[in-house]
Amino acid sequence: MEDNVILRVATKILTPYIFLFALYVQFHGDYGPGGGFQAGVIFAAGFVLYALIYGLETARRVLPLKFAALCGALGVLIYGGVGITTMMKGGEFLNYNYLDSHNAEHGQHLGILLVELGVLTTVFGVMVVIFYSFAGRRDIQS
Amino acid sequence: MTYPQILCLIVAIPFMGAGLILLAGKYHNLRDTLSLLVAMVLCGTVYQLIEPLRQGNSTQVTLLEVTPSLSLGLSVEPLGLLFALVASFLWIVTGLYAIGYMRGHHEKNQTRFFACFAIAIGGAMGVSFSSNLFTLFAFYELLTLCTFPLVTHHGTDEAKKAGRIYLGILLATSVGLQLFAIIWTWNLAGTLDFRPDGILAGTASDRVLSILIVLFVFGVGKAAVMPFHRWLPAAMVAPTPVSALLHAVAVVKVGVFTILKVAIYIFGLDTLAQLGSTPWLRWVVAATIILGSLVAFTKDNLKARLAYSTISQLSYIVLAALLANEFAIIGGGMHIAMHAFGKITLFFAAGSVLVASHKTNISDMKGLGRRMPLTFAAFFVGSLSIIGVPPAGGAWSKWFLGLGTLEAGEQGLLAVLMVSSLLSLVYLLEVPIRAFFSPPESDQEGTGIQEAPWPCLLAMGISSGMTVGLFLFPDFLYEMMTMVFST
Amino acid sequence: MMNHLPVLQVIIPLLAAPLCVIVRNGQIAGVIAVASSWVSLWMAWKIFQLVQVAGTISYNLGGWMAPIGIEYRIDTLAAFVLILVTLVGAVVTPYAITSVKKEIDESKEALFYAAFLLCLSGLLGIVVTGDIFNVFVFLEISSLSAYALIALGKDRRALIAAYQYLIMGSVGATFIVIGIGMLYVMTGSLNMADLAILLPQLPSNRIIPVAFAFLTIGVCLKLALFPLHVWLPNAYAYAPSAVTAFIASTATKVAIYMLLRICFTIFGPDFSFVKMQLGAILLPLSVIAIFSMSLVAIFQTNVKRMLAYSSLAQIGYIVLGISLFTNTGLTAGILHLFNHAVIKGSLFMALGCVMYRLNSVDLESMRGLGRKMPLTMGAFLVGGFSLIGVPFTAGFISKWYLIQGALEKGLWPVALLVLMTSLMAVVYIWRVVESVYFSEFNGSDADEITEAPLGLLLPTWVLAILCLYFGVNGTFTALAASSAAANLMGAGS
Amino acid sequence: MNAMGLLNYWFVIVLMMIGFYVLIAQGNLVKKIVGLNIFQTSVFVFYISMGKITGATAPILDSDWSVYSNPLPHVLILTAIVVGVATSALGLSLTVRIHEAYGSVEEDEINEMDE
Amino acid sequence: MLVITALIVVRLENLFTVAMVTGIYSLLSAVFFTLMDAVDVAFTEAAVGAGVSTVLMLGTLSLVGHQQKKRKTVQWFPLTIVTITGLLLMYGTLDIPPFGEGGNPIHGHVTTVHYLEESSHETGMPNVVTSVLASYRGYDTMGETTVVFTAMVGILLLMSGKKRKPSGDVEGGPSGR
Repeated sequence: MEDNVILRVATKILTPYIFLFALYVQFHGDYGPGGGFQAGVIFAAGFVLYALIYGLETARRVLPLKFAALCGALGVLIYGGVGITTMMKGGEFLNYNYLDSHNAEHGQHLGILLVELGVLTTVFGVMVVIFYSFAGRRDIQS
Repeated sequence: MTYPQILCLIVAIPFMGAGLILLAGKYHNLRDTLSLLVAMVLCGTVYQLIEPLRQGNSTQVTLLEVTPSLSLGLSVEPLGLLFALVASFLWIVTGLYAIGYMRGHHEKNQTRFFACFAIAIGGAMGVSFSSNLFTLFAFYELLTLCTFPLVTHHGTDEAKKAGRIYLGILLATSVGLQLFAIIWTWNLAGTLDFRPDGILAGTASDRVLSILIVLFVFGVGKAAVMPFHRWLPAAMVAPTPVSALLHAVAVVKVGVFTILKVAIYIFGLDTLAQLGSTPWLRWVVAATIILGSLVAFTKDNLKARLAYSTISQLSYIVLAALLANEFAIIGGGMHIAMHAFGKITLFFAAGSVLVASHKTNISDMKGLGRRMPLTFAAFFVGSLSIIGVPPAGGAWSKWFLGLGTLEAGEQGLLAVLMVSSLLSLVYLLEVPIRAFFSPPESDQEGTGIQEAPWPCLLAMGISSGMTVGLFLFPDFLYEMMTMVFST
Repeated sequence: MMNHLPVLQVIIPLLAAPLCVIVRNGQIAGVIAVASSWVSLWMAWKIFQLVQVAGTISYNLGGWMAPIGIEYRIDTLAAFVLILVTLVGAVVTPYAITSVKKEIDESKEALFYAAFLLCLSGLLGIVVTGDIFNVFVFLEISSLSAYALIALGKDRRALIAAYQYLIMGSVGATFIVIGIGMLYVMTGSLNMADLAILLPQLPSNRIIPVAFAFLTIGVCLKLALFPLHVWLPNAYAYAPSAVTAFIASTATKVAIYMLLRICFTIFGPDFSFVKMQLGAILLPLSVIAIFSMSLVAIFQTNVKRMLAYSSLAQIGYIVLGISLFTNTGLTAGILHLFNHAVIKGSLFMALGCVMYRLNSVDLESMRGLGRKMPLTMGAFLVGGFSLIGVPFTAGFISKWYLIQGALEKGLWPVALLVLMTSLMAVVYIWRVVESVYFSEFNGSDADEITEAPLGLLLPTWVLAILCLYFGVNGTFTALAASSAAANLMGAGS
Repeated sequence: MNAMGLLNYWFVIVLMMIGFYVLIAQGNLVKKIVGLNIFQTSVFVFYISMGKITGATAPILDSDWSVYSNPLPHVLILTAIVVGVATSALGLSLTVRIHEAYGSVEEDEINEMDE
Repeated sequence: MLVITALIVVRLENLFTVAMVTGIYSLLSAVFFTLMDAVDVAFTEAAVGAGVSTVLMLGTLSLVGHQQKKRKTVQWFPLTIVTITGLLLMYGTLDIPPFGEGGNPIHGHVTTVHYLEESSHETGMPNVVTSVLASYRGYDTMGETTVVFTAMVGILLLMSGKKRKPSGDVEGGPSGR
């Protein structure tokens, strides 16, 4: 379906909004439902849509498998990194209060934000990787 | 050199010897001389222990604490020392013999052979000086494992089959029954040390202890009490020096020695004598004595016949343990030595015949006596000792055993001893008689069979000499055995 | 930094994993893996010493007091198991560097190490945590990585094995989740210590026993207690050597640790053994396991499978010790948990060396190998004797305690059975020994087969020597085990 | 009310068991994974229903609400869902590999091939 | 409703439809979650259960073929196991705290109270779920992230690289059974 103009155009228009929505979910997580995980999934979904329409190759060019895998690893590192930082600052592992030396609440905010970011990165990366490896399998098989 | 150091050294020497032998593997002469030297050094060191013991000095060495409850310890007591002396001395002789035999017979992987041999002796030393049941058991198993390569030495399927029987029976009995008995003992007495008057006295009901002694008697498979005797004939596929030292002296004697130790130092003679199961257990053993002799009759293969004779002789000593009185124990202890010298002589002779004439069956030995007189003379002397008639040492041990049976009020058993002596008289003396007095078969007229290699002859000379010597001067043995009770 | 040890213990390998993925280079990843595993061994040792002096350590993650936050809680038992897991990890990772080159195509090496480290950290996480839901999370980390690792075996059957393991494992995990849910709904708490306080206060009801049942069944699936063992033999037989060595000696052990935690720490011995009569259920099961599995092992021709079945039997021994529900029995169980891990580790690693040269661990193809690979086979021999329980090997000591425990309870038939089955062990080990030492090499490429490379031999021998060491000087392990046992028994009363 | 609630729980249990059955009884490897999904999802339902308080609202603090349902089960389930999907993803990829190696995803056929 | 869909799944032979129905199943449960005030969960379930899983299923099916082999309808042994488990659960739930009551232990327990009352000023998060998820039980979430990562590593290990030929046992020899 890679030569279907309507779809291509539609995707072009849609994809940014999907990403936008994902970001909304990510940051609105503190107030309403949502958070890193859902956001990551949506992000991935958007990208997958793109890949479906423009073909795996194009998608691979935009975002190589290596990079996706890198995201997957990076997210965990971010998460752990926050923990290590709090430790360095003298708190327990993942004790966000220590992130902001003056105001514990800000620390919490910051911590949660970063952590959610980590989750987002990982989930996004992983989802894409999974998609690639399943979709990629087909061309190997045939 | 302090006393404990000597003790550790004794156990260490054979293992070091094994190492040296492996290193010297390539150079045969060096290797063989080494094994002889090690044997002499060992015997010498063991001899060092006699004096201190006479002064009643018997310290105990704890090598290491395995767990809070188990420890590896050594100590000297007369019985063990006696056994150690015999074994280490005969190692020299056998070493001498083995050199002649293995070369005359062109055996393969001799290095492995001599190394395992040394380790086996180490195991025997460990057993004889062990200060608690755990140590004894450990060395006992070591002995089992390191003799396996010796039994399967030829690597033929027959040898392997024999090896399986050997290992199977010995491990099955030791792990299945003996270890169980040991752990049970620990559970009852809270210790495994050998104490002069036993550790089990009054710890449990007569029934439990009765079961326990049964477990021990059958669990010590090396004592070859029927029905766990099959491994011994099986082991005869090994080269003759192995059969001679290990399966007439070291291994089997370790078995009976263990039983003696258990009887004296674990149960304590008084307790043992009172047990409900002892009387009928004596008869089980007596049955082995008779059956062993009877089976020996039926065997035409010389080594097999000797094997069964060994089985029956071993049960003499087990019986001694079970009679559980002073005379019997003295007899049993002496018999360890006497039978050792006698039987080893017989095996040497059998081996020499094999080397010189490649004959294994008695029926083929007609007239060989003329060609190899010394060999068969030695065989004759050995036989006398086994039968127990002067001027051979066996007479003394059997005498004390007899006294022991009467002391225990078991006239029936005395009869058993007599009968089996008669039987052995017949099945042993048949051999030299055939050899000397029956006409040689025609086919061997041409073939130039003559005496075995000189090391073999020398070895035979020494051992048969000793058998006679022990008849004339038994007082050392006697002294040792009486010490068992004085300490 | 010292007071952060509990969490670092888990975090360091856990964060090393993504690093491995990022560097994407086999060698570097290998180095990272080795380094982190050694560090965690060191930390485990430190923690052990700490626990010896300071008693149980607790660590509040995120600075939230338990039960509000998640708590790490390390007592003697945990510290002991930590040492075991990290020890095996620290030995196997260097081993993997060489063996992986042979068995896994190069592009995947880095990923392999990542998965390996994840598995390690997952197991560690299970051991240290004091929060029951956290157990589930880390259980999944270790399991998922284990599935993947097993599926890497060359033989295509490895895939099936991994799949089976995945299904069984997930069922187990889900059962555990259900159990946790029931505990939670009754108490509203997820913290083990808190649960231990709350549960006895509850009026007697029907839901807690059910929860107990689900938790135990779930765990028993993981530890492959007969009859829930079907996934194990194939998994061990077809996984890559290093993986088998690691998983065989740690995964099931940690599962057993979980069992202990559930029975003793959470529900308390009184509930589990007096009210639920767990002992009465486990005892026959373990006895059957010991006997039948040893029997099956005798008839295996693939040595790896043989050892897999023997593992099942050995697990039986451990559970047997636990089910005796006496100090001695428990000590025996924990002791054997440790010793058996070391033993099986050395055995499987030795087989790995054989695999490396022969591409097969079949009884036939190993004939006469004793001359070709003396050192490898020497290690195997040591491990084998230890498995049998020859004096002065680790196996002897744990069996000694086990039989003591059985006799204390007056269960002398059980004691006899243990001895009899160790004779069966003699049989199957001896089949290997005979074909290796007492029969001629019959392979075509007789001269190409040589001793395994040093990279494999050294780690193998480290464990082999430990087998002997803990057999000759069992005081350390024995004391640790007995104090841990005393802890557990004391937990309830 | 209680009967009603009990009924609710029992429905959940029925669901679980359906999933469980599919998981262990089906010979098709994909179907097994489906079963696993259903099994786990129903466990989630079980958790969530225990957190519900009638007349309460979602645990998002708000001035004009006082009663909130219990947030903790939600958190646990969030985690569990993720774990679940991770597992099934791995399971499915295994299935694909098995299909490549054996050309089938039916358990019995595969076992025959290895006999 | 859920039950029906679930049953459909069991009966169906065509795996594509199975996948679809499973998706529907997840959606339904998502709806259920919303009814139960678990909006986050509902959201996630919708995204993951209905979205990701279904896509995965379809992806797999397109690789392994979608017609399930016919076999005898009911296996008794699994059925018994399942029934026993189910009955066990039902037996247990007889004593479960009444559904939807505020007084149940889980609502009374210190943790819940703490979350609902302290969260706002301890973390400044109105959405308690998020605060618990990311802060109070942040470590669990880290574990969760790791699980996802693990899955990725596993899938890469399995799926990346060339397709290996269906190989018999490389080990050689009769290693079967």
